[in-house]
Amino acid sequence: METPTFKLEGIVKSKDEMEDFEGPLALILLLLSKNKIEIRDVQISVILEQYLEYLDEMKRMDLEIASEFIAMASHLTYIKAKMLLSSDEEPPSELETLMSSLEELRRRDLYAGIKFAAEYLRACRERGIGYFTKPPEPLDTDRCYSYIHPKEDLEKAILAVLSRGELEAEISPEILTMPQKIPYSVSQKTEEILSALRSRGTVSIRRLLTESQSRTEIIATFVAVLELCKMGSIILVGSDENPVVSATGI
Amino acid sequence: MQIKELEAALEGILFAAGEPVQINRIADVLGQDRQLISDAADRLADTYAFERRGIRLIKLENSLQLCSSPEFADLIRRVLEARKPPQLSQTALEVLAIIAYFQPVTRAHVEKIRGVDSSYTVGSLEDKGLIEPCGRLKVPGRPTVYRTTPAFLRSFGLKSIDELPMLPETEKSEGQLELQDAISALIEQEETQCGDLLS
Amino acid sequence: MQIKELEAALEGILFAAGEPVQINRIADVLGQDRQLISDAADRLADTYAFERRGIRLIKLENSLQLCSSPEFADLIRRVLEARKPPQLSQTALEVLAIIAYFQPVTRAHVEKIRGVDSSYTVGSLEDKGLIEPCGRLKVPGRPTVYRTTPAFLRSFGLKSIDELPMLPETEKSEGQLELQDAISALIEQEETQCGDLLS
Repeated sequence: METPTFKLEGIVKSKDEMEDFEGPLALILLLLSKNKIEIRDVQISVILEQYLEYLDEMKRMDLEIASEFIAMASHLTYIKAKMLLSSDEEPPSELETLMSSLEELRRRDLYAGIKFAAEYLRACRERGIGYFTKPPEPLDTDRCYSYIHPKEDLEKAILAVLSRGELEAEISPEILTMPQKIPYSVSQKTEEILSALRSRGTVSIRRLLTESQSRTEIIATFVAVLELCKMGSIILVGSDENPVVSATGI
Repeated sequence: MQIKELEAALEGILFAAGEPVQINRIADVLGQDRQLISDAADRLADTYAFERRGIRLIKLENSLQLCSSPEFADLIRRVLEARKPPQLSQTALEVLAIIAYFQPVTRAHVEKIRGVDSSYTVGSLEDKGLIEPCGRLKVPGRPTVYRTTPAFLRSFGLKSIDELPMLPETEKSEGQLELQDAISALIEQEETQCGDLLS
Repeated sequence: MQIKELEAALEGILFAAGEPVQINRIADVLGQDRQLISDAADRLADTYAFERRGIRLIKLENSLQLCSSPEFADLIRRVLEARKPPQLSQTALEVLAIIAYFQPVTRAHVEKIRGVDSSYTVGSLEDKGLIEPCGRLKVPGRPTVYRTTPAFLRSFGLKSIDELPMLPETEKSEGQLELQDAISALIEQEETQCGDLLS
């Protein structure tokens, strides 16, 4: 069935949905029953020809395919016949009317019950939403990840992120890569200077400053040097042009 | 195995599993009676709740699972950088209710009760892990049938599907009874007429 | 927060994480002193060990982790033999997807897109060998940029990053997102309305 003559676009939503159907007849039947296509748009003769060709191609008549086909074709013929005959619009009998309204009433009552149950579930959800489960413990100590995901999981995840619609209006690469504020604490710098001294012995102040990446960091470095001098943890040596800090051994 | 040790083993097993574990499976491995395991689980669950601990033991049909206590949900969410799951829509709750009550059930059945196409919602509930396909009906078209998952029970705080309230008995509602009577009367009348004609 | 409640919160957090969690992180979220958390962890660890429970609390440098008690290792293995390896959480999957699609990226980028702090998750993905640092950006602060690893490709059955499922055009993200939301909303609305009309 490479070239069906009926149009399915916009009726079938996804490829997955198509997979529920084996062959075009089952699909047509379903669409007809949902009133999504009109029976008069379906040319039975064309479908039959195509389907027979398809069966021929299979050379050997598979009994299961054939019986299913016959079941579907007969149903389709029934629907089409009913449509052709009903042009004379014989009014439904009183019994038929009563039966169908009973069925509709049953459906409506059932649906009302379901709506009530949905409310109940909503309340349950409030309770259950707080439970967190934990991932299973890995069997071995190797922490490398070994679960095999279908790659669609990634697509789903990124769509979940994107569809939350909480993205800021514009994300320019600059904003993304440039941290807005870099807080350098003096105590952090003090530690860094001391550890530099531990590994290198002496360090020139020029070097400490040029290693700093921003104005705030330079200021923090400078204050840290002053603090350390005051505490007696370091001493300044070297020339005025090139002062060098050296650890006092504390 | 002593009672205390049994509870500890149960705790260790459920902790390591993370996921729901069948009571039968635990009973087999521990070489103990199923009822004994079930009782130990009940005691453990009571202890957690009574001592207001950070974890809870929940029963899901025939399985057991450890989870965190709901009181700490917000804190945990903040530590784990997780987002609060979005509220389920009215549509989603209705479809979920139909599947929960009538499982295993096809999408067509759901649509018949709701009277509208529900494929989008069924798909999204499946994505959320609240329902799962469990085979296909042996009728032309071989439609998929769905059921609810253990994650559904857990995220609605239910122990079992039986905890859902009974659907109201509509068979004997006034409207339905009236219609049924009318139909019976009509059938009788027709039969009598046929009988008259034949006799 | 009372001492008992603090211990319970700690238990809940460590349980849900399953992985090591930094003490600092917990202290920040609970708004408590680091030492207080550390002490609570010690008490909790003692309780577990003293009562010969099925779980243990271990301290690793600056982190805490719950794990199952080693005495039950054999039982646990037997119960869980046939199970699958653990799976990534939704949060982890989201962060991983962002890194996979936009690599190389900084943590700041990930956080910008998700709108929540994600440092813990980035760290745990790195621990699992799914992402790796690949240099630093030449901007102030020199933030680390991350990319996915060969182990990532293996876990998702990809031969190369080019095989990632195509994203709907991200260029016009804003408009597109609005549109996507509108469409989803419309579909739900239609389903609901149709339902209302019929009922």
